[in-house]
Amino acid sequence: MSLQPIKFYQTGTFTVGNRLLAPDQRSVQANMKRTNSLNSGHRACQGCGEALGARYAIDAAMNATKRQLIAANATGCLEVFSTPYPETSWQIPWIHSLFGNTAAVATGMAAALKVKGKTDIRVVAQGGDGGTTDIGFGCLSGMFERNDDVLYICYDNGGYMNTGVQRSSATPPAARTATTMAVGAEPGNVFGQGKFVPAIAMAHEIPYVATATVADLRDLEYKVTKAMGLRGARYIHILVPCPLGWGTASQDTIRMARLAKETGVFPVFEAEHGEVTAVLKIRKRLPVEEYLRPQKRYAHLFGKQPRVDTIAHIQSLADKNIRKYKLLEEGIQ
Amino acid sequence: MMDKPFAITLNPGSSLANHTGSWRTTRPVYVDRLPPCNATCPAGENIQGWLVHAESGDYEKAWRSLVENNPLPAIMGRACYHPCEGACNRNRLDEAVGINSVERFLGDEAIKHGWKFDAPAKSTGKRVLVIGAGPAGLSAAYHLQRLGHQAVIYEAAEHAGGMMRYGIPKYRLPRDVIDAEVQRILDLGVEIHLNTKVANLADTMKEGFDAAFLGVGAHIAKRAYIPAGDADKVLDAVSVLRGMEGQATPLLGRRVVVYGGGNTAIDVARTAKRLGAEESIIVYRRTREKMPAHDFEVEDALKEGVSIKWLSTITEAGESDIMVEKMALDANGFPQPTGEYERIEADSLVLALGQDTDLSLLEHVEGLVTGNGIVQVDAGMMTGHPGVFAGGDMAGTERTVTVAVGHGKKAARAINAWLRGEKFAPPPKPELATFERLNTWYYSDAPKTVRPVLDIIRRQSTFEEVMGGLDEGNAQFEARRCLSCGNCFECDNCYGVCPDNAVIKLGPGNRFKFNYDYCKGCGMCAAECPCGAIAVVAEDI
Amino acid sequence: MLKQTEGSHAVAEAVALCRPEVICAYPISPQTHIVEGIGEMVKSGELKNCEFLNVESEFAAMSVAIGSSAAGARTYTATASQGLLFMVEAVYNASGLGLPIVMTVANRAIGAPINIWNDHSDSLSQRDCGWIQLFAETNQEALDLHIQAFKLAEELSLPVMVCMDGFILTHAYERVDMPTQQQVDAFLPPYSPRQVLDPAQPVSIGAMVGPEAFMEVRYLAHAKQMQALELIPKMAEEFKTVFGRAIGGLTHTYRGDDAETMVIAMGSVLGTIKDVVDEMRDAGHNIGVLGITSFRPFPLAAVADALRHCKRFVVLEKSLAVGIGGIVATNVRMAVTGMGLKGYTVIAGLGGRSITKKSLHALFDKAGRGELEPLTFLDLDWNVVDRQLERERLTRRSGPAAEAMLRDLGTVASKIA
Amino acid sequence: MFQVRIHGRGGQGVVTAAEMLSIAAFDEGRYAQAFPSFGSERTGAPVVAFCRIADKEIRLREPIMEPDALIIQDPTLLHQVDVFAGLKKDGYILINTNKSFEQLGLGDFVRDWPHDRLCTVSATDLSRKHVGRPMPNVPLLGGFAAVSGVIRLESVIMAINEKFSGKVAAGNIAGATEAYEIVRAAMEAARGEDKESAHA
Repeated sequence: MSLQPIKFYQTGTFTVGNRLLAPDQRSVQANMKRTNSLNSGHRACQGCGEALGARYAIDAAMNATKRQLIAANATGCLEVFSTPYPETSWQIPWIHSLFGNTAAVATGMAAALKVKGKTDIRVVAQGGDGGTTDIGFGCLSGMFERNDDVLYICYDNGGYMNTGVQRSSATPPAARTATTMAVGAEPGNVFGQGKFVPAIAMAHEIPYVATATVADLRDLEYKVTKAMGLRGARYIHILVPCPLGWGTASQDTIRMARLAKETGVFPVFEAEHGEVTAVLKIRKRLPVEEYLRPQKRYAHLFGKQPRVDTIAHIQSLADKNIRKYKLLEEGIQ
Repeated sequence: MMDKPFAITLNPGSSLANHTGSWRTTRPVYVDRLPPCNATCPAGENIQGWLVHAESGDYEKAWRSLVENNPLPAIMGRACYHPCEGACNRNRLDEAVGINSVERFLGDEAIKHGWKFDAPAKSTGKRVLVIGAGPAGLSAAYHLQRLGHQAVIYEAAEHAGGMMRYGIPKYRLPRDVIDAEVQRILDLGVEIHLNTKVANLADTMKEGFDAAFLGVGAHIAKRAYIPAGDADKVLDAVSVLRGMEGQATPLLGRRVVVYGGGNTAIDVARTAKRLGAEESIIVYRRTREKMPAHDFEVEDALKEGVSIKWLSTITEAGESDIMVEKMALDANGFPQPTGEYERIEADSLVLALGQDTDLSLLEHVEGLVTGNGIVQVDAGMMTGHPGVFAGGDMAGTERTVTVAVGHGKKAARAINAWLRGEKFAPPPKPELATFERLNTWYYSDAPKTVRPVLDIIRRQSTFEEVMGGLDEGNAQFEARRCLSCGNCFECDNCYGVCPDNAVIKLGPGNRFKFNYDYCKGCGMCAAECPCGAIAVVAEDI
Repeated sequence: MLKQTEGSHAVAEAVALCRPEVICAYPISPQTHIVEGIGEMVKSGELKNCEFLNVESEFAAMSVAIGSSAAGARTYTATASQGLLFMVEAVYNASGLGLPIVMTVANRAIGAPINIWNDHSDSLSQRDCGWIQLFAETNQEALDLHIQAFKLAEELSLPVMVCMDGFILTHAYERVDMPTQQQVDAFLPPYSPRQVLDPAQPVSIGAMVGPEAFMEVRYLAHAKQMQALELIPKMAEEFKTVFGRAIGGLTHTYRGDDAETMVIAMGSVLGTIKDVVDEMRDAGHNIGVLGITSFRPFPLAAVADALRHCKRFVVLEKSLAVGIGGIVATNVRMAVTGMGLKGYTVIAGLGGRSITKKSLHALFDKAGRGELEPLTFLDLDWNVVDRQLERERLTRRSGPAAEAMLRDLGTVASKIA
Repeated sequence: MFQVRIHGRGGQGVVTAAEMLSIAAFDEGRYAQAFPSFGSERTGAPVVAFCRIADKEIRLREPIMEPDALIIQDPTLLHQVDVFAGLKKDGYILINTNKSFEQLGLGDFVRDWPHDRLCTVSATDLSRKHVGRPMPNVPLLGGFAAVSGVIRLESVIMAINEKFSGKVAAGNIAGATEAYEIVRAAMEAARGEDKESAHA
């Protein structure tokens, strides 16, 4: 699996780095001369998980490709906060076209590089969950189906945060958004709706699909690095908590991502050609309540009459993930 | 650069022009908090400080850092009851870091490689009298010498070490270890006069000393009245243990009864076993919970076949037996006589009821105050008589080697100040690094290393050291279990988790600094710092 | 080299001669034959160094084109009708980013009701999208305009639409003079992008621009089109020297010098109009023709100049600005503001309705007599329209209009034209 | 300018026939314009294709409403579509059938038509015989060459070789040639009749 066994008992592979680790065991982010692909001065909110995830992913990709990297970016927070005229935070060649066409733009970029014989230059496409799972889904599926040589990275914060926190098809059940308000008999987002795009990506049987969170940096970097080592269509879905949309404290961003993984709410795994090949095990299993309670978007579950039924429902979904992806026991068949 | 279409196309990384630091309402700052181990160490060791070097395998550096505060690591690594491990935050994760074992490893390494102390500061020409070569005296002498004063030790016994030699059995503290660490102190230039008892302090001071430190210890056994038919069957723990150092080992017989509940009682009982006693019985008037002796010592004793009679007092010692009265705890948990008696066969009875200090040398020292057997001292260990300081068993109620070493250090610094005509002020203690301040997710699970232990049979017959040491491998493992509470150990988390790249990495050993031009004050660095070395403070706006 | 071939195939060959590097294909009539042709050339190896992508929609087609053009590849695609509308967001984006993509629009009507036949509603719906729009009168012009389009696009960093009448040209077999590779290479240099995604020179393209600069950005787009007004005639000249054909330019007049009546139109209908005009000239009418090749940028000056001697003009267009009338006509009127000319708008040939010489004769006679309505719908079947309007007046639930009118007409199959 | 209108059904190669006719004319150095009556052609649906042949550039884009010649690939259309609409007086009519004009019920319509402008040939049978499937379009072109003399058989053969190759080309050439011969023979016979009736 993704974590190389490191004979270092103090913090193992959990911290970003450590002065005592051998260089080959250090993370890209630990490097004094890391590329900071997403530079300081961007206008993301305090504690933005997407800003963090994007730098993690693109730095890793730049490292893996020796900086021979160009990117296409969907409309959304990432695009808006990173390139407000007259400044940009990006260090790599970067293009923003539209909300719904990023995968296709990347396909075009890859085609151009191929015809020009510059296949050493690699292409990444990135977008939020809205631009990926909703409006950009057609182009994404086309890119997958043609197996174009693109790594698509989705930064999933479970909603349209840029436009003021509306519901997307990646918004989790019961979560409050501006279009699924916490009112009525079944407050928040509806159960039984939405889609898990990594599974749909797997159905295209593309070479590589992976999920990750900003709480497991080394796992994330490992997956991006692995993806850049492959050709064809690749997809990485990264959970990036949004303090604004989730109603969490700015310093809790990584903690929330960690809780999502440790509760089983968000399964972290790898799949190759449609088959799950590895999962990142839960280290200290926790009930979903631990994850839900700190988020204001779930505040309605913890009012005067706590919605025990709803919480139980969410728990059952997490349990299903744990069963389905074998997040607890050792090794998978 | 290509000529770029206006506005639509921008130069890379140009957002540096946008100083987002202005958004900040709170700011992170790096701090060093006081780890609980350091906070509780009687010798005032900077434990986390020297573990850091052990983690990176630089054992000499670790040792040198250690002896800044304590010149006797090899002894400490054996004789210390390590309250640090009790306070260790790692207890809440799995088990405390084996600080004591690493300390011993470093001490033994130093002896093995013959490491010497750093040379003293240039001589001040002052001479300080140190009475007693026990842990307090040795510690005081060592620190005084390093501060540039000439320390002169007067020791009544024929060997240096005090209670470490005459109170702690070999199987816990081999004598060559004591010799080695004492010698290293002497090599620093400390003078020592053995077999030299100071009868009268005032007179001795006249030999040209600018100050004095008293560390004579507590060598007089407390007695309790027990009607005894045959007095020579009744011995005291102090003389028994001291006797172990002489030519003729004390004759205790086949059945030995020890009266008392302290660590000394345990030492005697275990010694008796090793001397060949078939039965070694401790009689104690209260319960195990109430027993002052450390539980792990009791455990060892029981393992070695020592038996203990709880809630029992000795009322009479006869020819070949003693009379024991059963006790019962009253409502307040105090033992009360029950009038129920039992007779136990015994060839000898050893009383281990505590010790007193011989304060005779202090007569006619004006201003010096004594009370319930100990010398009264101020915060700087100075007695009522200016220039006369005291420490160790004679100046405290908590009588351990480690406390004594701590007293020695404290006194030495106070003496140094006093000699310079200053008042000694201990440096302010930083805030405590509590468990709540840690983010323990980041520490990988690593259970404590088990030290090799001598097998029971040999423990019942020989005085070989019971507890083995660590080898380099597991010493480093153990050191690396340290959570580095409250002190940055350069895990790069703050550097990595900042969404605004507002943390500047300064390179190995130099830690990090914040770039407040871009820090938005989200506080993620503080939240994700494993060891709680970042504080978040409000900006005044 | 002369050959008798289908318009679509001629365009496919011409595009191939331009050495395109990325081509995105999504099928829609009547454009389909073009990309089929190129696709075959790529697969057979006849066209080298070219990536041919079968995409999942027109929206993707234009988006892929945006990506490949931004990454420095000469990029081409083709579409029509609903397809053009489906890619509109990306169409605007391509011009906004200044990407020199060339796209054929095989002009076709827009539904509902769905109609696959020819008119100009599709490309004219995109008149403000920032692309250059060139209209071809013949298949020869269609293929030559593609060669010019690549050069024009790349010099200005602007995308170009080459518009040709669906079926009427795309499916017509006629004589074309196919240039040689040498000629095309001599005319069209390799693509050197103004801005490109290159790790050696990183830039961010497509930044968000606020009120502080957006006006300027839009003005610059306009300025570029004004530059095109200069460049298009120059390019036609240059083209003539290499290929020996007078093709392209902003406008073409035919027998217009002494004309009292000028007929203005775009695309293939100009041929029929010219035949009619010849016959009317023979009958002694002073009538001439102005063909508009460049609809965007719109050549206000050239149009005004062409009309300066006439008394009246008739704009015959295959498009309808519902609620006002003509689209081309409105632009022409803008050009002749203050010239005191009588102007007539004629909407003709919508959805493939044949424009016949017979109807044109009648129309132009009427115009010459000054009896034409300001807005005329050529060959409109008033019976059908009136009956339907009546139906709708009488019953609320009058049913679908198109089907009802078809019933009134009887079976279409029996009609030849 | 000579204008030909071809009627048939989707799948009978109506459009191809028009295209080939234009190619044949082009090969003779003339201008030609071929185009279908557009629509979403489905197999079996009535289809019309057009071909103009001239000695100067053809600019006209309207459908052919007054043809100089009609080629009817499917006689069943006669009663479904107004195939003769606009046909010029004395225009050529070539029908794919093994029946006569009378048998097709066109006796009255062509009563005073010059016989050498009227012609039937069972092109479907010929294509079955030479190509192995019922594709009457190419043999009819051979027939058209014979009846109209607007294009030469050689040109038709050249066009066939441009559109097809191998066995299909050979078969079509054979079919077209046989049709040409049949029609030429019939035409000579017809002219004979006309002369006789002239004397009488």
